[in-house]
Amino acid sequence: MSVITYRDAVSSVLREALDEDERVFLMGEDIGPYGGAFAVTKGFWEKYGQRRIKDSPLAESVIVGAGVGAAMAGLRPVVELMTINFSLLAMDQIVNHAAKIRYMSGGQFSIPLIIRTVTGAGASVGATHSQSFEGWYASVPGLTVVTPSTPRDVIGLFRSCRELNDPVMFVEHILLYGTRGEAPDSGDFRIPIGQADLRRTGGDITLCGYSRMALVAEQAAEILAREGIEADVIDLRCLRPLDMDTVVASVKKTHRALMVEETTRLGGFAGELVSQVQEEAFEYLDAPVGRVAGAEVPMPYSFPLEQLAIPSAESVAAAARKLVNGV
Amino acid sequence: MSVITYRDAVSSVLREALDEDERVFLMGEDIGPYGGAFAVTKGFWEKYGQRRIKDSPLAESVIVGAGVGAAMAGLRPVVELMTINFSLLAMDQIVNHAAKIRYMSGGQFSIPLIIRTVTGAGASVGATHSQSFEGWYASVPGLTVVTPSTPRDVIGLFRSCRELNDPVMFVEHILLYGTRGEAPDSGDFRIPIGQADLRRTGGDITLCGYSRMALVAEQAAEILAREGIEADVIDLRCLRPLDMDTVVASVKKTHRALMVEETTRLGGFAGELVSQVQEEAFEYLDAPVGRVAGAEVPMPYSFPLEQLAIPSAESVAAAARKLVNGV
Amino acid sequence: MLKADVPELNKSDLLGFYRQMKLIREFERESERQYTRGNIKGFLHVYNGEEAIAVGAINTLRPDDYIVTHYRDHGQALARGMTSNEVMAELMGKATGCSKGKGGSMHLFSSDLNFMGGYAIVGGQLCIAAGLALAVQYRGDDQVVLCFFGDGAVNEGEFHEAMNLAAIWNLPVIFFCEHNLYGMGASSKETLVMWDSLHEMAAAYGMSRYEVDGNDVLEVRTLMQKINAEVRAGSGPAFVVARTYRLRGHSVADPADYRPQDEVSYWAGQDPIPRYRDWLTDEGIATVEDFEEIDASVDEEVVVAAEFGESSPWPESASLYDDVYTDRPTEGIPA
Amino acid sequence: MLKADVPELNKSDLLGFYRQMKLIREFERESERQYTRGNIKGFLHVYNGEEAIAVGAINTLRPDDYIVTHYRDHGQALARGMTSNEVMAELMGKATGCSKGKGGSMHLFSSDLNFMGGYAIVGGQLCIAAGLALAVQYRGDDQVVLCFFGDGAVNEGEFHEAMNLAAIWNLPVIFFCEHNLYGMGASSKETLVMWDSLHEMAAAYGMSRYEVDGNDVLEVRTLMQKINAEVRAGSGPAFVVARTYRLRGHSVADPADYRPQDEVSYWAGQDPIPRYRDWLTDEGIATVEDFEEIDASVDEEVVVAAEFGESSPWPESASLYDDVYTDRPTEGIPA
Ligand SMILES: Cc1ncc(C[n+]2csc(CCOP(=O)(O)OP(=O)(O)O)c2C)c(N)n1
Ligand SMILES: Cc1ncc(C[n+]2csc(CCOP(=O)(O)OP(=O)(O)O)c2C)c(N)n1
Ligand SMILES: [Mg+2]
Ligand SMILES: [Mg+2]
Repeated sequence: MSVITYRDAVSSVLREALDEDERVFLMGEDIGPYGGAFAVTKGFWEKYGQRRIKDSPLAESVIVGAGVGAAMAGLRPVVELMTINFSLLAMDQIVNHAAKIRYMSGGQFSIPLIIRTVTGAGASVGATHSQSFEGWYASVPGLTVVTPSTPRDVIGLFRSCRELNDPVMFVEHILLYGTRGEAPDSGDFRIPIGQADLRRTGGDITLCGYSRMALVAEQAAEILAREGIEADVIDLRCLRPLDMDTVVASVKKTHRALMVEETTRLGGFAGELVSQVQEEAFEYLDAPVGRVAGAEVPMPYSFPLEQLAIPSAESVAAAARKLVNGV
Repeated sequence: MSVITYRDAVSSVLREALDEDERVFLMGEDIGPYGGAFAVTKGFWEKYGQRRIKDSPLAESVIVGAGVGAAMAGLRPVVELMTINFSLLAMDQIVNHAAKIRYMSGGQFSIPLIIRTVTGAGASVGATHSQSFEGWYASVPGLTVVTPSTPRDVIGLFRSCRELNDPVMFVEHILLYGTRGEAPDSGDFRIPIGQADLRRTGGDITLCGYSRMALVAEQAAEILAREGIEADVIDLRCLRPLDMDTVVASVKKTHRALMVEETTRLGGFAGELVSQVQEEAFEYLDAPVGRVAGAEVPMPYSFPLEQLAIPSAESVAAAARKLVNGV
Repeated sequence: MLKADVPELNKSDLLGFYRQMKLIREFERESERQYTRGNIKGFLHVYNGEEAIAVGAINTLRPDDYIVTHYRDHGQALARGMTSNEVMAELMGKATGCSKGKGGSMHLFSSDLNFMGGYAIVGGQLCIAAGLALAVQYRGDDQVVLCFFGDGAVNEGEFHEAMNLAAIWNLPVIFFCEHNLYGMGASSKETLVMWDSLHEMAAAYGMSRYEVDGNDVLEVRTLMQKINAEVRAGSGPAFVVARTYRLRGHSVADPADYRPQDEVSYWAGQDPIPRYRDWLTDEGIATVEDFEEIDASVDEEVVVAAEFGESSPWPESASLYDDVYTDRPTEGIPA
Repeated sequence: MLKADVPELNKSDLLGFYRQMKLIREFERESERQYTRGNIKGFLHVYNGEEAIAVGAINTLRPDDYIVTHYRDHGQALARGMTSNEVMAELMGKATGCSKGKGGSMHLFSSDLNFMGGYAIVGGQLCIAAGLALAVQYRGDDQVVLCFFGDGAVNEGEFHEAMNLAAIWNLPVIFFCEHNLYGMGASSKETLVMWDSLHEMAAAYGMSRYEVDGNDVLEVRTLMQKINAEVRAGSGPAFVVARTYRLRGHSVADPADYRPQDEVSYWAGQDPIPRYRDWLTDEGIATVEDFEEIDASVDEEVVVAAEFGESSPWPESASLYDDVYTDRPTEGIPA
């Protein structure tokens, strides 16, 4: 096992895909000579050339739409939407085209397209650049939505995504690129799509999140442990398909659950998690399933306000404490 | 009280707005000589002329974006997106512009813009034309989302929306235009934004929905009543702001709740409703809060398949029965 | 045009075009009848008046070329060789339809024919067409992609994005605009400054551009042969605007009373089917008997298709959940 | 251009332009310093090299005209008359910022100045500009709307939709493209076929179109005076392309090493500030002492602004929830 950054993990699986499969090409804004907005494809253009590293115009709809078309014709494009905020401009191609063509054609055409994009807040880039729309995509039948939180998960999940024949939203987190973690040595290493990760065990409460919030939940669990509260921490890793079995099993043990989500609360994806937990583990619950989510506002630019608007290890720990102690 | 159609109700409040307020103009695709895709603006163009009835090009982003700009300059545009499906092409203008400009400008600019659009399935128009995205919009701070189910509600809610100074998604339902109901006589009649409607009372279970599903829930309540099960039926009427007080009060009485939603289940808006009910009425619940939602597929065109994919009075009644009887 | 201008075409070819156009027209008449009877639901957008485009253009393609189009897609599907049966069954939502009843009128697909779909979001298919062309170029193949859309679609942002991408990357795609003067109820005169020289909009992308009489099947065909050859040889994309007219409303629910009567009459006189029939007669290529024979066989085919559709089974209930994903069953619970 | 070509401008006007350009330059230098010190966060897109555009164009407007622009907006804000203090404080996220610290560098707003905002979604503001112009037209007023954007934005679908709407409805809006040859790391030569005659893309909308040397403040000014007058008089929209160059990277985090050295050197020689200073000197309008005096006052203003920003308070925590809605408090619970 070697220790690498999340950024390196993404780069490495992209290189692997390019090396292993001639049908794979990359397409997106500034992925060429610029090396990608988050430096993920640094050096790719020089190594693989224009044919395989397609530096596209600033035009999100056709980036995704052309990916859909190329996939229908048998290629396996990996397209990049610079951030998930800009995916709104490609939403029609994602939701009305990529996700539905297989069904509408009665199964005649598959769309083996991976859309990589970057979610998340906390980078002080203001309201239009700090959103987390992956929950919306997770509600679209036909899509697969993957949200890795560690270099290891990036590698294991991306490899599994490449084996799918349907459109995937592969959602990286803006604040995770610089984080480090162990990388699997084996080229065979895979993480099955739709399998949550129990990252820590404890009997008092289940903390559940995904992407960066899984790490925040872990940090919260450390705080709580110092106070004698032991938490199960679950990283969902995929939002669609969604592995609630792992979550429900945990809650049946802990009798309490807290869902942690970065986006705003009302209508967020955490509602789904709460619903399923209380549907499947109703009799086991000693307290209502809790939610910690972003403040109900557009993201402010100002640093101290932004910090207030994003769940932190402290705010998660506080909510968990309340659920466990009932105060 | 006179009995009018839902379509007439929409037409009448639009006419009222045009007559009462010179700052109001309408803009949208085919709202002019064609009279609107759902005949809501029939005769408007002839009566009010091109200046106030702006038949726009087929270009959703600029329809909304121009509405935002005109609103910033002090007008009160009412724009139409022919259906909510096409709103995906205007999503950036709705979510990143209309909803955020007030906040990002530190409160300097308000956007008094009403976006009328049409949601819903059941018209046999296939996967790309049968969606219900209002739950997504309801998760965006800065927006107000209103979903009337009767002519009376159309009138009372639209008038209230006109008194707001912020962007509103006014979401009509494709299958409701031909339905009839009583219209209030008074021009002063208003329904406050963010007030749910308890449409029927009964002590055994709370059925909660919005738009057409509120009517389906009512029909289900009639079926259940014949079997001796009495239901509270609540029409949310607005998704943001969301009146959960009415729902929670009902559940504290009935001890059981079923949320009915037309869109697909995973990640739908019903999860929010379930979450809040169990947060606020945990001790009162005799059973997990249930959900009935659309089948987890793109909408099929074929009529019998489509019928299977949409909640019906029967499927709602069946789910309610199960919650009440425990089988 | 004279027969001598198309020396490569023999009588059977020429009558073949007539038959296809006539088939499309009668198929649409039948589909309107079936709609009225409630056997076809939802939206139905018929192709009456525009047949010369599909027939003229599509017959110039190779089987391995790609086609994408919009929701007004019956004509293109039939011209490409889908059977009346499978198209009619799809319109009726039957299991025997070309998309198993899942797509409906607006979403006809055939992987066998590289008919990559009818699309109901105006403008969306232009992006997909660019992607198909990208795949051809990526592989070093020489197919062309033929992408149909309406004058209304030219208003959409995706038109611009797709045209621009195809232009800068020199993709082998032909953007074919069926310029029937209306997008639903909106006259293009009100929505596009360049409505009367629409092909010139492609100058903004430095793209080859052409205008053609869309009601003349041989004109369309001749132009498309030239363009196909160029695009196949690597000339990059082309933009073609065919002037035509919808003889019916936007959908069968639309009485189309927003159109001036003189315009409607003018175009009725331009109906591509009588025009071509007259030409075939004037050039001495076909006789009344030829037409009678073809018309009878078309009528029969359409009747058979309607019967096939009506007698075909509905998709099985369980099929609701099929084909959401290739690799796994769908999640979730029935409604 | 000679002094005689701008007879209406006196020395104080001409030196005013110099001061504004110089202020923008020094303001940006200071903002880079503050970024390095961590006092400014997120993205910072400086305007170095493009000052002649904002100064030349904005000074031709009336106070009641409207301006919208993109995220590279400090120069336009200062040229419009926002104070260095309120802009710097906004960059630092302070309560005294022009958007109360809520917007940040990319989202400067001033309702007093009809500065309708900097927008960070590339292309989005073109649609808003069309709407502002629609309001002007609707009211029968004679303001103009000046909308800035980059060459990168021309790739977006919204460019097309907004241009088309403005053209068919004859809206009083000037679409002003700051053509600095790059959209982030992408050379426009690779993304737009017409990169070298970009203004000609407006022909597709039948729109008036102009190209101008964006590094010559008086050229920009002269052209804009003419265009403003026409647009104000009802000529309909116009498209202006100003050729210019970013002297720094896309944002201050970008070393911009993807640009050829000769290109960078060429444009360094075109720096609008020395060019204008030389012109003022050559025409005998200003002396070294004049410049020294102005430069010193600019330096002082920028230092004051930095101090103002640093010493200003953060927004109060409770203000997190302000200004989401006009008419009601926000819903929801803190994170
Ligand atoms: C994005 C989008 N907006 C609106 C519609 C509704 N609509 C369907 S067809 C149509 C008109 C399209 O006109 P055109 O492209 O000229 O094709 P034609 O119908 O004339 O063949 C409209 C507005 C849609 N399907 N998709
Ligand atoms: C819709 C969208 N896509 C991508 C981005 C990321 N991005 C920000 S600025 C930019 C380049 C814009 O270039 P241009 O319009 O030429 O303006 P310039 O920076 O040169 O002034 C990109 C790609 C964005 N902000 N919005
Ligand atoms: Mg048309
Ligand atoms: Mg640029």
